Amino acid sequence: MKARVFVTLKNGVLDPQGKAIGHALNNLGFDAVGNVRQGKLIDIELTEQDEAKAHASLKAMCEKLLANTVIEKYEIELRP
Amino acid sequence: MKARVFVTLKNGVLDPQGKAIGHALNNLGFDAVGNVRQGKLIDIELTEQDEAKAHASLKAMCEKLLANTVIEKYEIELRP
Amino acid sequence: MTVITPEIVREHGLSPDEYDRIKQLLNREPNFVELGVFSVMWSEHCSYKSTRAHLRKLPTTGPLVIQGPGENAGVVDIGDGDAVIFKMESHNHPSFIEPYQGAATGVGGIMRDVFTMGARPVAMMNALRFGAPDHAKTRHLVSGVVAGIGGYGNCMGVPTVGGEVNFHPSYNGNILVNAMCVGLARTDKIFLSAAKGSGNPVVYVGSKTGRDGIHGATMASAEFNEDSEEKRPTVQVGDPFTEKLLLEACLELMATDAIIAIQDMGAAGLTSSSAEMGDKGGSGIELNLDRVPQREENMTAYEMLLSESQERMLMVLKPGREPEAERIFAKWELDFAVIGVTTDTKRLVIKHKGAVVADMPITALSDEAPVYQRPFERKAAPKATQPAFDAARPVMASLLRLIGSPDLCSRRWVWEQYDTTVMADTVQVPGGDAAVVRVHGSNKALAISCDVTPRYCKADPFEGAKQAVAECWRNMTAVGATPLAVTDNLNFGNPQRPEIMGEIVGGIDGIGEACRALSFPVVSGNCSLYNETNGEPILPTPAIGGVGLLKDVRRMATVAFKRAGDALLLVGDTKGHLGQSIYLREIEGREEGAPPPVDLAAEKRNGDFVRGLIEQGRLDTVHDISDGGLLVAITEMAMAGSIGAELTFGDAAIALLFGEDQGRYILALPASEAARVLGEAKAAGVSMSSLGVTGGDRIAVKGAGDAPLAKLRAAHESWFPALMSGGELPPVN
Amino acid sequence: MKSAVIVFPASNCDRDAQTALAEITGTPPHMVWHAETEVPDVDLIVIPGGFSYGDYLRCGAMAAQSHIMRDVMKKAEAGVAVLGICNGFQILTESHLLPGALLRNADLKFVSRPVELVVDESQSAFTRKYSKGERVRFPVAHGEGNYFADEETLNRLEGEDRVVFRYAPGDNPNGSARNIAGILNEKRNVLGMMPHPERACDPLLGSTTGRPLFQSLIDTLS
Ligand SMILES: Nc1ncnc2c1ncn2[C@@H]1O[C@H](COP(=O)(O)OP(=O)(O)O)[C@@H](O)[C@H]1O
Ligand SMILES: [Mg+2]
Repeated sequence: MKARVFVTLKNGVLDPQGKAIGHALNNLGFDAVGNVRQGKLIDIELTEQDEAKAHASLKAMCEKLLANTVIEKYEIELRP
Repeated sequence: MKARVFVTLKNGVLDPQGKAIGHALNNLGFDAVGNVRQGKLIDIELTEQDEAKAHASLKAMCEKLLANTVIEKYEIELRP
Repeated sequence: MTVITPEIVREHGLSPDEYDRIKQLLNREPNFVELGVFSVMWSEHCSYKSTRAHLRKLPTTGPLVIQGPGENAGVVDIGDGDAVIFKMESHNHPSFIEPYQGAATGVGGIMRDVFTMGARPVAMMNALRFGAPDHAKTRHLVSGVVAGIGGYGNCMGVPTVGGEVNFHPSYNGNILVNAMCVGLARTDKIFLSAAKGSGNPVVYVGSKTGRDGIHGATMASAEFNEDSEEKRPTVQVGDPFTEKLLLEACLELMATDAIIAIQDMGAAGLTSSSAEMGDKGGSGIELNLDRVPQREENMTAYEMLLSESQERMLMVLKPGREPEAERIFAKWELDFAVIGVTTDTKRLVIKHKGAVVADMPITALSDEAPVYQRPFERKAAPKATQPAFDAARPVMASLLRLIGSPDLCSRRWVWEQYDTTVMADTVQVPGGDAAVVRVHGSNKALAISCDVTPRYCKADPFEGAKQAVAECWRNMTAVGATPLAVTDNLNFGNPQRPEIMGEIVGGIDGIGEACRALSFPVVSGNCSLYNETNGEPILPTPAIGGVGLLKDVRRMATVAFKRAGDALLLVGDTKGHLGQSIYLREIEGREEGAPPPVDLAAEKRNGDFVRGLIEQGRLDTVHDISDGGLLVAITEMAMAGSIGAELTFGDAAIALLFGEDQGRYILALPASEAARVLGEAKAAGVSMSSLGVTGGDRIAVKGAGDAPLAKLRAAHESWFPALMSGGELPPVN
Repeated sequence: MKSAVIVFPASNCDRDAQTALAEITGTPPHMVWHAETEVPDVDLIVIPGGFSYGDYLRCGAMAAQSHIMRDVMKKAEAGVAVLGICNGFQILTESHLLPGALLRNADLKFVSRPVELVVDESQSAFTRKYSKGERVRFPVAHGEGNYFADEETLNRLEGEDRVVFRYAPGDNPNGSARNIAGILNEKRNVLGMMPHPERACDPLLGSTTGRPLFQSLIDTLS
């Protein structure tokens, strides 16, 4: 089974990178671009076959390592 | 309109971060974890209303700035 | 089995003649794998086929030289059982294609060259050349290259302590990224690459092999054209984390006596490292590719042999020592695999999936590689007549323009992205004449500098190369160090063009002459040729990286003025040579004339005198005069110390203030001492004169007005940030 | 004073900390490999700077999960002094021994230069040899030193006098909230800071204003 984990900054946490990208896009003439936020995605291959178990295990990975929940939130997407 | 852009390393390009994350997850006891690859996600708010136009514009942003097409590939997801 | 057509041979960068030679050496047609191996081993990058005959003319020995060119890096004795090990290498083409990763892997590669010999890297330098500041790609390349150098070096925990940055349109399509690594080892713990003996295990350590940079070595030897940007997937990604582990693991194993030979896998990876080890050891090597740790599936023998995956090493161990070595690499979580054995056949034999896929005599790959006496034309040296200039231009306005110009402005934007002080031994950070790094736990220190003035080399390759060596020697001297030896990085265009070959030959001869005269032998180096885009070559750029020794780091000089009221003395003759000067280019808008000639005897006499004063503890403030001339040098000293200067010349002529005559230094020292020093100089036959006195908050030249330091500093510091933030740049002529 | 320096894969200021501690305390510190499970019995644990695990994923995230950090947490809880410098500070926030997080520098570039700091709190085991308001000069060298915490946490840190070092006004190299350069935990025995006091202990290297930090610890702990 494959999973994709999205880790993004919580609202209210400033994102200098996102800001810089937004700025650069505007400078390149992309005027329609408003707010930009950057996050991480992590693609994980799992030998686990059971969806529920995989989900629980991914949640534990996020809480323990993949996200810093002081500043980040996460979403898990299973791609069987 | 909102868009999410995924930027990931092309196949075959070494991903030191992904490797280290996979290793760390194994060390934490997540034995089911195999290959791990890390990428970026970029959330963009757009004033553009037309889907086709938004898509074309996002593609241009990726080619010009968001992805380093020497080593990275990208996917675009519109979230109207 | 791929049939080898002339087309395939050409794609491998081999000429029809070279291919015939391969058939002769093998007594048969090579197979595709063997062709790949020959193509990288016989590439310019690995074989030095255009330059080898000329490089032999360089002086490479000296009483302190332990190892000259031929190994991974040069080794020089610095006393007390310590040795300094250093080398410079280019990563030009990869950095143009992908600046961050290209520069990063360049840093990683040169560090491996140094620690593979048993040294702990203690300092990094970088010599960078970019295109015109307003060229569309320049800003992107500068930011990527600098971030890449920092990204790798900072993670390794090795301070990056200096370098050079130039801008010139000739580098628009061919930037230069030359990185130098300096390491320290004990003289009785130096590791070489000769795989001696037969029946010894050949061991692979480090990262897994992927399809990275296949044909990178061949690419580095081919001229750029419009579609080489298509060769993109050959880019390698650096992994400084793994390299740091590899460094620590190698040093840990080196503390034992298990290693017979060790060699990093650089350009052309497994192929060149095994061939070189076998060649130097006079032995054969047999490898079984099935045992190579692999990152990707279904890799062919061709791909594995030519892969340039980074952070890998090849070692030959004493038989039976594998478990001990494996334990160390396991501790550092690195791959470890016995992939072969040394033999007495002098052949490189490669097995894959149960079959022999390549079998070649090692000498055919190395000794028998072609050496060319390429035809060359050395153009006549330009006439040393003074170029025309407007003698009525206001001096201070010109000074302000120069001090804020692309080649003379502060490089702070660059070096603040490098960890300059990690390892807690950096005594002089960037901004001075030479970086100074203490030998840990002692009062000795190394002085390091990288120098070359490409516009001089273009006008006159011989004099320009001499000047590069002299300036490097002078920079070591200016901090009080005794120059020890140099490494070089010879960056030129296409050697198959006689005029470019003439620049190469002239450059090498110039380096040779200066190094001989200054007892400054060349102990390592690197050539990067084919730096051309669509037939436009770069300026000839033979970068010189020098290392010197301060016996007592407490007796050292820096450029900053330290006291108001010090007397300013000028060492060396000032004739006002404006040919090829920055003044001529930036103010008059012309690049013309001959470069300033270097009188090597005067250079040595003046330098030895200045160094003597520093060593005696009588002099702590020195700056050599280089780009921009006398007034620029004084201004740099004033800005560094936040103390101004008042200068009195008999005749404040533009040529005297901005000419770039060689062999000169400015000294600042208390007035009472100055009188004595003037007397001693006279007795020693060293030309010396008084310039004025330090003090105040401006640079004032009698008869030519003054300029406030604050204004000069603003100009000096603002150009680079303005370039990088995309702000308005001051006009360039 | 007995001390220990924790070494992670790709720590790189471990030797700098070792050198400063050996010289100033007169006793070489224990160098403790991350895979070990227990820190020896010491008065001070230093988590040095560097790029543990390559700074991959997030700076300090993987080191925070290591075996040895479990024991460091236990010892910190028991009152042993812990000093995290640079990457060490990141590891301490990632292990929640200190509040907040260190984000990418506001201008997105690695920054390496001397900075001027103001000692904002001298009533601590780490700073008693300084006086409040004193200016010191330490090098910084980091890409992610931009201190972030929510307003409530920041107010609390200030209210409890737990902000020990601040970047002098106008010399904030990374965009840190309220110019914060170093903070204490609630029990005041754990200090995390981005600047490098261990690189400011030798006159040859330009500044000795880091020495009083180690001398404060000697005074308090021996
Ligand atoms: N790429 C770089 N990285 C670090 N330091 C640099 C770099 N380029 C220039 N510098 C530093 O800026 C200062 C001025 O450089 P340069 O004008 O080339 O010196 P010099 O004329 O004495 O050779 C030197 O201290 C040098 O080390
Ligand atoms: Mg100089």
